[in-house]
Amino acid sequence: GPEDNDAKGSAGDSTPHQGGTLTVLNSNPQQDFDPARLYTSGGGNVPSLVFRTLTTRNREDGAAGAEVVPDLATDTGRPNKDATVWTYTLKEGLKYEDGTPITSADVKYGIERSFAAELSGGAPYLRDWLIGGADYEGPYKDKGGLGSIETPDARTIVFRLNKPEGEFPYLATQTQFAPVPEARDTGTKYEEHPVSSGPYKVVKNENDGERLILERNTHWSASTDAERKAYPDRIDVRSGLDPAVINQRLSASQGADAAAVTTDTNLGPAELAKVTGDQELASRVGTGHFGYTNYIAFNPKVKPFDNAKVRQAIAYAIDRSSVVNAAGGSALAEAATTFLPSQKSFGYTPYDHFPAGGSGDPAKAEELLKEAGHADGLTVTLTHSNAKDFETSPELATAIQDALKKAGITVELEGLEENDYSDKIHNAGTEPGFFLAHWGADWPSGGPFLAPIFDGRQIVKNGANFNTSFLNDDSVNAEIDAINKLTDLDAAAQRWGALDKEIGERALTVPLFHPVYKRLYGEDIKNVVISDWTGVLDISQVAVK
Amino acid sequence: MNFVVRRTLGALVTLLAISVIIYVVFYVTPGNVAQITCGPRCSPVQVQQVADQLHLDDPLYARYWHFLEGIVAGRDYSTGTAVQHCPAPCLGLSYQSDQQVTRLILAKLPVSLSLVLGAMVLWLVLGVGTGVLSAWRRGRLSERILTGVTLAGTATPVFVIGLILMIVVCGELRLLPFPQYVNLTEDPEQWAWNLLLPWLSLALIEAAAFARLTRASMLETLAEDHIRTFRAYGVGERSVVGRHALRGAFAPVIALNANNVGSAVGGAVLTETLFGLPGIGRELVHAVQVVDLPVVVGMVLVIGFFVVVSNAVADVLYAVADRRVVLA
Amino acid sequence: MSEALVAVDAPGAVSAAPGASGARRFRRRLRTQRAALVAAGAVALLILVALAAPLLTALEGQDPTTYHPALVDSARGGVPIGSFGGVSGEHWLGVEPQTGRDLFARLVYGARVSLGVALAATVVQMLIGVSMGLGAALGGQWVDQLLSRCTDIIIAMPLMIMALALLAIVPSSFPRPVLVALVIGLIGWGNIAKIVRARTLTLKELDYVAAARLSGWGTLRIARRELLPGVAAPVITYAALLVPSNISVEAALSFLGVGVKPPTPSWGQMLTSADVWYQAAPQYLLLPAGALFVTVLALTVLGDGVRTALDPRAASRLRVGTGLKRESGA
Amino acid sequence: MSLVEVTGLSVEFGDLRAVDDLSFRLARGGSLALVGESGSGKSTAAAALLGLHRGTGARVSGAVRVAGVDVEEASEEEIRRLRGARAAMVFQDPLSSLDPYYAIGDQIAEVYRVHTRASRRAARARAVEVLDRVGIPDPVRRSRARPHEFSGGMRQRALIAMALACEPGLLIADEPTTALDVTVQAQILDLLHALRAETGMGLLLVTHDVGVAAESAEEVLVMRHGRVVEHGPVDAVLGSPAQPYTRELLGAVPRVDAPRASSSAVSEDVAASGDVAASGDVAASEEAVSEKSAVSEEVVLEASGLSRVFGRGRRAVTAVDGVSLTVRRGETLGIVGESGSGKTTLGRMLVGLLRPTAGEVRHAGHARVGVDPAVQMVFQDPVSSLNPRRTVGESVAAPLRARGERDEGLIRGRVRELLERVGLEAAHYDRYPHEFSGGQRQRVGIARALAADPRVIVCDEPVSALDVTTQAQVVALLGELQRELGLALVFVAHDLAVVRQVSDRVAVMRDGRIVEEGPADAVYDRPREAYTRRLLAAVPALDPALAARRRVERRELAVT
Ligand SMILES: Nc1ncnc2c1ncn2[C@@H]1O[C@H](COP(=O)(O)OP(=O)(O)OP(=O)(O)O)[C@@H](O)[C@H]1O
Ligand SMILES: Nc1ncnc2c1ncn2[C@@H]1O[C@H](COP(=O)(O)OP(=O)(O)OP(=O)(O)O)[C@@H](O)[C@H]1O
Ligand SMILES: [Mg+2]
Ligand SMILES: [Mg+2]
Repeated sequence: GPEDNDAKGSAGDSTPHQGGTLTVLNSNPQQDFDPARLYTSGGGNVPSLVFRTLTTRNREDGAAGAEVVPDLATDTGRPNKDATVWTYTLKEGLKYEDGTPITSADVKYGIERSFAAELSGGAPYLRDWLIGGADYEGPYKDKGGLGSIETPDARTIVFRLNKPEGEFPYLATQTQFAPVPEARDTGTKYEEHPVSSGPYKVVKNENDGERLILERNTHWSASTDAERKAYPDRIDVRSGLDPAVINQRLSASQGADAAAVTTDTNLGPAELAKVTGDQELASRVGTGHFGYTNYIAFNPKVKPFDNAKVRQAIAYAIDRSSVVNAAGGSALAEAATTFLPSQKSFGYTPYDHFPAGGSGDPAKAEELLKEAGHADGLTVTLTHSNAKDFETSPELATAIQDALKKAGITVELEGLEENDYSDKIHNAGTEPGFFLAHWGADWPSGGPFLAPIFDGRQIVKNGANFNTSFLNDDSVNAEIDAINKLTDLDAAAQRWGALDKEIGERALTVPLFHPVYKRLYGEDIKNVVISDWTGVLDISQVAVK
Repeated sequence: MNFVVRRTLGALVTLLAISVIIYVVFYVTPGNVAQITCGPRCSPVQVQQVADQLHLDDPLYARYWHFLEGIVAGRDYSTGTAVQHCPAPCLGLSYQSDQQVTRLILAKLPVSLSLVLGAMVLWLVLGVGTGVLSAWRRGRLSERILTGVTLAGTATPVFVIGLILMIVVCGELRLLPFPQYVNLTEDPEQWAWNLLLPWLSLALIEAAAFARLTRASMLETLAEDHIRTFRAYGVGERSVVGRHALRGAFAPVIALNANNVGSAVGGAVLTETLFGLPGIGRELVHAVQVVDLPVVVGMVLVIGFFVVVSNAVADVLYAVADRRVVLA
Repeated sequence: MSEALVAVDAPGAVSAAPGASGARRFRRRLRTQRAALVAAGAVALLILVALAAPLLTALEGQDPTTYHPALVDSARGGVPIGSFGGVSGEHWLGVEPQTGRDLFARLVYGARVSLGVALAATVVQMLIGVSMGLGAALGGQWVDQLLSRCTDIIIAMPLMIMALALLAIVPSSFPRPVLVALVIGLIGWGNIAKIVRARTLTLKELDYVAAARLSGWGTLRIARRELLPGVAAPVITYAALLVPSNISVEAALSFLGVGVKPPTPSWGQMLTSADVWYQAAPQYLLLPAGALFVTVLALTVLGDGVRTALDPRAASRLRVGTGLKRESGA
Repeated sequence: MSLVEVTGLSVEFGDLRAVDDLSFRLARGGSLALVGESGSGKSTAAAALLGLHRGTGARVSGAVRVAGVDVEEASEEEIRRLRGARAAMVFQDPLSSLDPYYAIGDQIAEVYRVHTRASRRAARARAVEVLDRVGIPDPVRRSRARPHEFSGGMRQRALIAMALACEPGLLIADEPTTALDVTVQAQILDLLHALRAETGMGLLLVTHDVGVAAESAEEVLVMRHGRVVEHGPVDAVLGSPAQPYTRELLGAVPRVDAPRASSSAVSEDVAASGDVAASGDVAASEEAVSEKSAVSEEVVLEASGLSRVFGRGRRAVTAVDGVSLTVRRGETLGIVGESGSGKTTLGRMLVGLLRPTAGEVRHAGHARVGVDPAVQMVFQDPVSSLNPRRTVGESVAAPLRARGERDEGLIRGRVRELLERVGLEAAHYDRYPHEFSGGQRQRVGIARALAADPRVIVCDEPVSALDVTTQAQVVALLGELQRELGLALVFVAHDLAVVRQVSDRVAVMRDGRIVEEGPADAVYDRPREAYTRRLLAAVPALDPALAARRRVERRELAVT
């Protein structure tokens, strides 16, 4: 998804034990704690302690963690031949925090809720894929329910899709697939105390998710859940903290902070400079890779970016070492020449169509500009945001500005306030010609990475549009459809990689870097697991004793 | 009495004007509220549903009118499954969290009040103390140093002071815990310990102004005739400075203090953000970022209320404290 | 910042008018204050540095925007390579972390923006504040009510909201430093208006204003010729305190993204991005902080000097009787 | 041993020798008045007695012994014990000399406690006692009031009460009555007299008013430029002054009991003295006075039923209540009355600076609202009536510019002319007010009024802020101008003697009403109203014997 990032690490030492309190220090509050409203990758971190879903991500280190595994369901889903009908069977003995059994109707109801306007916020896939999803207004307005989800019995649930989707098991990891008992649904108030199906239940939710206290859900049974370890007895989530403060606290690791982790705060460049010089601290840094790319986007409808040569010239002129430094240095960013992230699950296929080397090739760029008829140089405007995120922020923009200057391109910067920025770049009518952008994976596959950006049928004229280059190429569209039919995910990954390489030749984007997550954790933290799915330390695996 | 009535009416007008300005300002502020509220990847249809639900397409005056109605009479809102009543001084529901703004404010107010009031005590003590000392020791080295230190406070933005204080005091010296808000009613001792650093960072910024004001008006008072009277009657220097000069310097300090509530709230925004204190200031910043109009209006009104009230109180106190004002 | 001056100046200075001003005497009194002179020198020097920024950087052979990726350690978050943050013959004060831009160049160019914006903003604040204050004090009851309410509103509105709103309304092609100065000026005049109003109300009761009216002068002329000079004293002194506070506000606006456009440096911007570098690259923080401190100190001391020089009573601390019957209060 | 022994006292402020080789003694129970014009060093000398110059940068030499303490040599502690306990000082300005924030009783109690270690309670009781002693009614309640709740006279009494608290042997009173009007002044002087008779304390009185000195002291010491001019028993010095300066000083004192035509004897004395400016003016005024017979019948200013109410509702104060008057061309109308009787309010309505609540003002027969350059005003306070930030030339030029005059040369020429006309120098154009003395500033004010070519000038206490010599000069100037220009004057003052000196007709105001009006001599010599008689009796007399008689009279009048 566009705004999604969570993070990860290496090894934990001695054997983990049950008990203790795990503290989570976060900057963003868990504001929408309603499963219908959450937009998570793989069920999220804190949410996945409370909400179990039909499938979930494999809780293992590295590449293995990018796999999808069963959760509430007995398997990852049984497709029909063309992958348009998916059937799941719930495990036996599943219970909510109050001891009542979890039924397939509850899963259906949970999904239906996510269609209600009151509970907006989730990913668009259900609406796009389920038959009738585009018009369904949710259970509050439409009591009839969504016909494309069937629950023939209390343990079986069947989804009927309007097109083949081999990656449906990935989608079923999202919190919308968590069961919600209709009788306990309180609409917009549900987030204050959602009914737990996971190992922990909410005992306190202060200030709209700013402080969450989770304690063991005694009705959860490890025998039905192979993924979550649930070592700590209690989890104390404190959010709304300044990132610098979080890192200070983790590095000091005093008192309760010794058993603390963060799921959303990276080490900043300045802190990294300090950490790398300190053995003890360095041993408490978890490194992870989330499928994420930061890039320059062009709108070919805007001059002079309609000219591929101009776009290529810019690609050649980019000084990736400056860009990487601006993003926090080589420890926090890996220079990228491919649009797809560099993990196997995405189908990573290396390519560098416009080799710029480490610090750019201004000569080649000038040559191309001359060919494009801009021998006397060129003045362009680069749109960026004023967010303090080292992604689309002024630091990156000025690095690019400086590099292009060497190729005779004068860059004027247009820095916009965050909302304004996201409004502008995602509106087909106002989209600028040349801007900074980023994209993150909803799940570790090429599908949700390439389709929203390059599928011509996903161009949205009157709403949020992510196909910012307005690419609508029949061959690309056809290949996307073909890959979606595959239920063999490895085979699909290979073809996504090939598609990425092919689209790359059009110079519609200039990939800049893939971020690396570096996150501190407290001294008492054990059993550190960081998967390539989330890139962050998995708190369902962590032990504090 | 007449004064009180006039002042109250004036304050009400001021607050109303502020709310209108905020409405208009947010009307022209870019940012598609429905899209932001709905989520980045909502379809146009969903976005429209959200817009309808929040009455975003109603004309501005209609929305403002409903807002006023809510304050006077309360409003009802649908939670989807039921109807929720938001009682009389209803400032609406947050677009983002669906919480009642009134409750949201009530939940966050203690934090901000703890912060600002505590810091106020500190900056008064620091500022007035420094001011008295430097007026007394005028021209000496100790005064120069004191002045330098307090000025360093004004010269440095609060986030810089706060962060460095925290790194040094909590991180390296480990003298204090990293601040996190503890309810006063739960554990007063922890409340104070945890707020000590935020208080200090906020107070350091304001203290300089008070030090300078106190010093100036102390010098002013020390030059006045009645000080001469007490000296000529053999009253000791301590009593002259501590009782008479300080008392005389007090009125402008009160006035400044009230006028500074506004800027202290500004400082509180940054302090709360830095120290992660769940107060009004930080919530307001967030609400502005996500264009959560009801929350913004509510909180700006609450802040405005405190500023207006404290200014009114300052006027009264100033007149009461400096009897000469009334007299002359 | 302080309303110090309302209070400090209001009761005394007016009645103690003997020798209150007179440019000559004022200058003489100012001259007797060594600290104020040093401060005035420092302020002049700062302004000179700001004006001569291109010259100074040319002398060093650097500019404030060029990246030097080779001068920072990419693996360690981009911390400058070398001692004291990369100080060398080429980079006199070292380089900025992450980008490797020259710190000396950024500091002197930053002076331009910070001082320029702060001074311009102060001028705007004074213009609006003085007009509003004079208007309120001299207009009828209704005008006073209206203008005083406006002042209340501007004081009660959180700065940030106004700043974001103004940013949003103005197209981004509008020259940024001007915009920032305007934004600060437009939201920061409340206290000046209050000071001027209070002061004018005091002054207008004085006999010399009555005398001017008897001469047949109109309100505008009286305001300009008789009242403004008297109001100017506290306003000028207050302005000396406003300049540093405006520099901080510019920093806060940079923090909100309303500041000057990158890559143009300002001290405020440097501070906001430098605070986290306090441990890894201290000079990055200390340079702008030090520059700001010197500026604030110089301006405050100068303001203090001006105030003392404007106060005729400063000359004798303990007066023993005076032949004049003093009109009580004011 | 004397109570006070001053030998060769000099006090220097930088280059200025404010007190120069001053010597005198004061016996226990004795009383001495230091007299002299403003700036002659009286207060400086008095302050030296309590060592108040310590630590202020003033250089003090010579020997001062007070109640056995060598003020120069004593330690801080000894000085502290002297101050207030054995020698107490009453300061000039009663409003600013008390701390506005504390109850008066507490302030007195504080001083008492400093010297006696009495309990808080006892000190409060003592405060009430002394307040009662100085004649504050209902002292228990009043002791809880703060200074602003007291009238000027009460505040002066409170200061005296503070001085009495520790029963000092010496009371130093620095201009104790300058800020007060005649009736209150008389009360204070009577009080000092009574206290001295009762407690036997010594009194050192500092004043520029010879009359006050004559009323209250046995000995007089005349000072000028910091030096002693003449020193001796009061009747000797005042009765037959040996020095010309003393004579000049006495001559400048306006006499309430002498009609204005007969002031020539005084003028001659002054003329004999060395002060050219003063003598010239006074002589001129005499001429003016004697030649003045040409009061025409042309009415230039007329008021009918003028009233002015300040405030609203219960707080309303009627400052002026149905006043009617007429002023003819070339005549001077004097208005007298106690402080707060509405004189200033009336004057401001006459010139149009204040809008009357009722009634109307007619200028030369036409009803007029608002200001009119033809009716000008000279203000009481020469300090606040000139803008300290503008040159006096500019201030004087204001009416010319207002009239639309653009030609700088013409303006400058006319202003120089005016400055010279009022006895200043043309070169003073570019000076600032603070570079002038009080008298000179008042002349600037007059020049400014003249610049508008007025028919009438309302003078609101134009001389009450000035010392006697300067006062005489200004009064003379006004008379001369009136004669030359045919001006009508309205002369407002609380000093009955001055008013008598200048006025053709006199109106007596009380509580906003005119209680008596008539030709000056008639009103002064045959007052019809008891109120007028009381005012007249309060005027200090130059003759100590007469003063004693007046004191008795006053007591009788007060009873009626
Ligand atoms: N603290 C001081 N510093 C400098 N000069 C002073 C100071 N106090 C008084 N003087 C000067 O010393 C001279 C004598 O002043 P002083 O106050 O004793 O006069 P005075 O006779 O009491 O006059 P007045 O009647 O106006 O009170 C004056 O010229 C005055 O300006
Ligand atoms: N602006 C005002 N507001 C309210 N009351 C006022 C105002 N001006 C004067 N007064 C009151 O009106 C009365 C008359 O005042 P006014 O100044 O005319 O007296 P005055 O005779 O000139 O006294 P003084 O001799 O003290 O100058 C007083 O009681 C005074 O307190
Ligand atoms: Mg004196
Ligand atoms: Mg008067």
